[in-house]
Amino acid sequence: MTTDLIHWLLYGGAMGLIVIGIVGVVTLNNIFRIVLALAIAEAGANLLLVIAGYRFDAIAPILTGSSANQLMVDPVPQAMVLTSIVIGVGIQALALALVVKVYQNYKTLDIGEIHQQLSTDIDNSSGVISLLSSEQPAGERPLPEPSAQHETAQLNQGGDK
Amino acid sequence: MNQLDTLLLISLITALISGLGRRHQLIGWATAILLTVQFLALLSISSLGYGGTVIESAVNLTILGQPLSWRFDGLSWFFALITIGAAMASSFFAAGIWAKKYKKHGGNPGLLQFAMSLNVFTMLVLLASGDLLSLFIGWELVSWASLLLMVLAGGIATQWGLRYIVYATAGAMSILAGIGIIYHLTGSFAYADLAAAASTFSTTHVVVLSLLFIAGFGVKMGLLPFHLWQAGAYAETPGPGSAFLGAISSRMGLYAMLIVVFQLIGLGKMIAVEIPFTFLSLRDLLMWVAAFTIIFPTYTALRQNDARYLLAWHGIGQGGYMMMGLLLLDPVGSAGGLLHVFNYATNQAALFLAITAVVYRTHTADLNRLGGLVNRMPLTFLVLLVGIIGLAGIPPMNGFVSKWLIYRSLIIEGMPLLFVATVIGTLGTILSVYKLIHNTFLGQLRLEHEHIREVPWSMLAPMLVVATIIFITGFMPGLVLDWVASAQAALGFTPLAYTLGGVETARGSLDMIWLCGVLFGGFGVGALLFYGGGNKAKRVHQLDNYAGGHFLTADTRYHYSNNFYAGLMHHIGGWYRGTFKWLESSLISIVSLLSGLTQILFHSYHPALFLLITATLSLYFFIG
Amino acid sequence: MRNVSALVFASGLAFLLLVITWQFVVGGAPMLIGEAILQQGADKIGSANLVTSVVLGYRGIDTLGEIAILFTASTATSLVLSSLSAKTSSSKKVVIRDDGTILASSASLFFPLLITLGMYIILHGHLTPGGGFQGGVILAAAFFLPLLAVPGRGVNHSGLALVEGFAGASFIIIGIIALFQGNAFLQPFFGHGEMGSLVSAGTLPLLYTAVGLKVGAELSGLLANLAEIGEIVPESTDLQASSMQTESNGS
Amino acid sequence: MNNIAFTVALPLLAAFLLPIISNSSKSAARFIGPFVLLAMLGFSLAYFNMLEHPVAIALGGFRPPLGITFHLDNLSLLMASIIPLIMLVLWPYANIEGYREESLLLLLAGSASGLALSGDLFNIYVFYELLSVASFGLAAANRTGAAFAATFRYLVMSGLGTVLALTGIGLIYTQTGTLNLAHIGLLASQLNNPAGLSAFALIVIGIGVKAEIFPVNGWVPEVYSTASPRISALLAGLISKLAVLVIVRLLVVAYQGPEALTLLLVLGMLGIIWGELSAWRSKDLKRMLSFSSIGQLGMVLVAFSIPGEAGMVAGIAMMLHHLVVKPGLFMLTEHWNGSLNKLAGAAKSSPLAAVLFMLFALSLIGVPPFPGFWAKLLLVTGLVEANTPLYLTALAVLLSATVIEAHYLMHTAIRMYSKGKKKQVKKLHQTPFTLTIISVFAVVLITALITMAPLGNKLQHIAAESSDRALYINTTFAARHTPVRKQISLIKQQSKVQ
Repeated sequence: MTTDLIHWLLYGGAMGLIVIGIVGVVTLNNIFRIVLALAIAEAGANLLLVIAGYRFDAIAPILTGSSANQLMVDPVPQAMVLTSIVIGVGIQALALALVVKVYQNYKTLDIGEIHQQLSTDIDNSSGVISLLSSEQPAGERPLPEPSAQHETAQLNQGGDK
Repeated sequence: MNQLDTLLLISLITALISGLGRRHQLIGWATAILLTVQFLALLSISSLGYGGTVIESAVNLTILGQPLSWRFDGLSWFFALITIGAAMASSFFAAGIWAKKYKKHGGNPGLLQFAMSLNVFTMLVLLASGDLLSLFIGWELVSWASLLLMVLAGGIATQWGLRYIVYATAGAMSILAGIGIIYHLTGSFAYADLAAAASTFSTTHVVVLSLLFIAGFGVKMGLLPFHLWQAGAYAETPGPGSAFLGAISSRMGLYAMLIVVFQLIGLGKMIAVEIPFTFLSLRDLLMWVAAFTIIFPTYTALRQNDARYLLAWHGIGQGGYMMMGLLLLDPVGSAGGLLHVFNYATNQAALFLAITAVVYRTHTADLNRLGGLVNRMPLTFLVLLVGIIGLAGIPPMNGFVSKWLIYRSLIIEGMPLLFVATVIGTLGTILSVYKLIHNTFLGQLRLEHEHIREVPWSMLAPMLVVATIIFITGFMPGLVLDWVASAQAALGFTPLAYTLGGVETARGSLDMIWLCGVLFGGFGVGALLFYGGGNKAKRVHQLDNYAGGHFLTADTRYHYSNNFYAGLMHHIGGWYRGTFKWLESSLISIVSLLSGLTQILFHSYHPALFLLITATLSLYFFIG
Repeated sequence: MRNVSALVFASGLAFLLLVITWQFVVGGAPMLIGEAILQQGADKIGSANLVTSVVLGYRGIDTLGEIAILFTASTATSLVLSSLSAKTSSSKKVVIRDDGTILASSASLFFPLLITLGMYIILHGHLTPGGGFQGGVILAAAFFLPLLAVPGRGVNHSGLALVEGFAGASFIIIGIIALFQGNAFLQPFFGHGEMGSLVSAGTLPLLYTAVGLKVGAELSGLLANLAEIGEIVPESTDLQASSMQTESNGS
Repeated sequence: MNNIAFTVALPLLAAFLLPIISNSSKSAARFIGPFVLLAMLGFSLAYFNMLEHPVAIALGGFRPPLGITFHLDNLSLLMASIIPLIMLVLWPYANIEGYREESLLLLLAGSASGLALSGDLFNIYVFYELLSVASFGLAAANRTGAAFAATFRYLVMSGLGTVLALTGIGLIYTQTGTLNLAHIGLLASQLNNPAGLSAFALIVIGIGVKAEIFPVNGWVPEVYSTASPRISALLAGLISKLAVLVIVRLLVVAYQGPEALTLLLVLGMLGIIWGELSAWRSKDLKRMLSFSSIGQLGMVLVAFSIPGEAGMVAGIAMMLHHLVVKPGLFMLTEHWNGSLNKLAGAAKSSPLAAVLFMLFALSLIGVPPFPGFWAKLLLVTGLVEANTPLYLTALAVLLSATVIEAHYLMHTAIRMYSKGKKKQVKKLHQTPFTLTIISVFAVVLITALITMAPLGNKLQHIAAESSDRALYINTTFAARHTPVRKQISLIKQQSKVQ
């Protein structure tokens, strides 16, 4: 019973954190909150790793005089989690720097507005009116107008204009 | 290094030289002469045209474990002869005075010559292919080389070229799928393995493979639902290029289809394949496709007011005759189909060159703005006349022979409905070529054409040579039937029993020498009567006319050419052409709609949602 | 719509993930390599803290990658932020706000304590829980504290760069020295020493020192970079400049 | 001395020291990057030549399942040699503003070779993260508002992806208790259950963010349109392939069952459809190329989903082909950019670039005899050989997509060659080497075309080697540089390699 409860708590907690993080990223509009949601999801994944190395009634894997023959938990996931936390810190720092710059440029933290302005920027820089407008696309149909045939006839056959 | 390798090497060198020297003034002549050398090299293996054995190329490659080989047989030789011949005529035509004027108006004659010689080389590679893989490589090379020829005029031509390449790629992919399936079934790309394994294929495989290959190769032939690209793409090419493309380019589709579908998979099997809910077999279906390919494009040609488009639409229709003849599978019909390849190539080359000559002088191909040129350009008129007689299949020109063989075979095989269909097609041909010659050369001369002259000899000579060939091979079809018979033998058909003047079978014979003798005898008698019986003719100036008591000046239009056949077209209508256009544009609309949806997806500002959905669905896929 | 579908799919995902994990037994993971390391880790490396043997020994290259990530993040952050600091440096108000004497003096009081604690944790990483990362973070905190207390005070970036450069380089160089001794890259050398003593476990303490300094310098740099942004209310001149830049670069 | 570790250590070392060096001498700092890349190239090529059969190298000198191993076979060494090569070609020699971009590029190179060589799941994750962070920095290096916003969105997607991948790794570790790929391969039977397959799915989707797998590739058009062409070339050409390589390794060692392949096949198929259709609809060159890149990676994925050696050889061929062609095409956008409508007359203003565009486009479509054709042929035969309805559907999708691809690429080419107003084509501020760089890719393509026969044999050899699961496992467990050879009693399962 207790094992079941612990099981649910641990695995449910880890998976819950991951899912909460993902839902946060999907549903939140504020980009700062999105960064936080990402951190929550990372925490969930880290928790899953730690659980993987857990065993009951075991001590930390540090050899001291008294711990000679005692059961120890798995040191590998601990090392992995250490690494992944540090990685997470680096990514979050970069994300925050980007949040700051995005805010300075677009004066908003709303992901929807940012996306709109970004699309406009890209469209402007490439000289396209809008991605979803009805302007001639790359694979537009090459149906020549019948009326144009006669005009070009002279050019192609080497005739005078 | 045998003669085949020599031929291919010369062809490659021709392409390279004309490519590298395409800015040089004399490159036109150099290309033409090199093409002549190719022609001679081809003649050195002319034993193939007279029942000789297959020549294997010494070049063999193995790439990714797949051997590639090349070889030439009677069929390849027959097609190669037409290819190089057409290229020679076009190249000589384009090399001289024509090039100067073309260049003056911003064209690049060197590029045109390069494109033609490249096309010749790629076509020879295709014709020489010795396994399915080299066939596909050759096929794609031909496709892309002809794109170069089609788009080099710029302007509207590039749009037609683009349309062509989309159709061609679709065809090529269909072929690739077919080749892939064959590879799966036989474990190799070799012809021999396919031929050996073909008898074990299940009906489903035969049907799927045949449809894939016929659709793929049919695109280049302009078989019915896939024909929309062809007329414009051929017509908008600079004149000599049109002549070359019209003469031979789409026949490459026929060649490949003959090799794969007729020879290797075996068309005989298709007779056995019944189409559900109909009385038709798969072959009957194809024959009806061929019949409609004859009729619809021919009547579309009738509507054209641009001489080049009119001819190009005919090119599609005439392909139907060849297909029809070969689908008959008997010696007479298949000989008719193959012979028509040769005959049609000569006719189309002559016609396109003649029209180009007219455009050279008048600067227009618009049939509503021409007329009465017969006195100004008599030799061009003669060439055009010979060409249209051939195209319409009227004696004594060569087109009659091949069409006669096809009609004869249709009757022998007991297919009256198809016979009627082809006759309807021929009727359309006659009407439309009459429109062509009437609107250009007959009737009233336009004021602005008052002072034009015959085209220079550098252009006339190739035209006249082609016209002579049309007449001679019409007079003595046995010359060509020699080659046709060995091509038939290479394909595995029973060769036709032929004579110099025609055919001699138990169920019908034709002797063109006799027929021509009667015909010219008749003409001679007529001439005797006319000139001997008091020639009352009086030469007047072409503009010296009056009607209803009123003198007519050149600016009064009494020559009926505008909207020719309006009444007829009113009855026929253009519904069929609209159908195919509608098909095409609805396909494109579907793609457009789908692509709009995909863009919306990429435009969504929450891509993370897709990640969530994908993760959930794929986990569900594994767990659920 | 988006939220509804997100919730639907997320609950589906949560359900599926729980279905997967339901078959796992807590505390019953196979631990194949973990068990092996527990058994022979002490003999092979000589570090009392087996996690440290994994971090620096068995998975040393992971740690190299990890400090490289921190370095990359810091470089990328300063690259991202540099346009701002370059532009506003002239117009920035160089007013050093003093947030109170108590804060300032306690910050300077804690500074040596934190440094000592950080170095202690770094140097005992192979013996006790802790190590380069934990100690490095404390070091960074020591340097960040004055920044919090007295915002606007500059940070010696070139000094930080020097530390992080050499610390990172020495980690790799220790690994390469092992190579030149005929061992594998990052293989511990120098002998095991007596387990439990400060000088033991071969090169591990050296590596951890390098990691500690690197992490400390890296995090200080990152925090300083973020702190130097100041108020993130966009200035109108800056906006115009950046939008002009957008146009000129983008087109 | 196993010096392959230098391909990772050297660039990282140089990147660490670059700020210090550039403080003292700017000119010295400029030479370090190319020099280090040359050294990396030397090390990997030296191994490439020596290699007769695959070897594994235990880093840190620990016996394989415990320590981290680098797996050296033809495939990983090929990638490890291509990385410095491409970086050398795309290195910003002329327009270096500061050391930071250079530093990030070196970090990218180091992590990329680590990713190519590593034989440890968590190590792969670490290098993948390093690669990601470096690519975020590079994507934002333009420092425009749009670049920041696009990079942020990229970062969030990528971050979510790595969370999923880490979850997947956690699930694998929970089940097998090991991280070494070869050891996982040994225990593959334990992973052939819903939990194991789910772990695979999570890793595929997570890593797939960088591999431009549908539908987690929403960042692609944005980042490629806002980053500089060199970076886009690098991301589309190199980085995406390395991410695919990770998936392939996992597939070979542990997931040879049909379910995992089906997932890849379906994702790849959707990627082809979506990518090519969007490219067909796009209106500017950069986005067209980005979408086409998505489609191409879909084809790569479809190729790898074919079971056995046939899939491997097709996949590697598609991968290498795209690796050469896409960077070349992206570099062209340094020449012309912007709306396709304004490309008219581009061929007149720079004829060589237009010819190169044609060359790349033809190879991309798969016109024989260009290398793209052979790759596509391998893919087609592989799909037909697999011969299930799903694979045949994929074949149909692939072939129809090629038609669409031909349409938009040729339409663009024809626009370039059509006559246009003179001032319409904007020539961008370009570095002097742009055309040279594009030509390098073209020369590689043409060389591949000429040497197709020996190249094909080599390719088949590589594929045979890298699709051999038992070989991979044996190689790893025979890793060199394991001075301590104690018996590890706990690893019982390894006695029999399946």
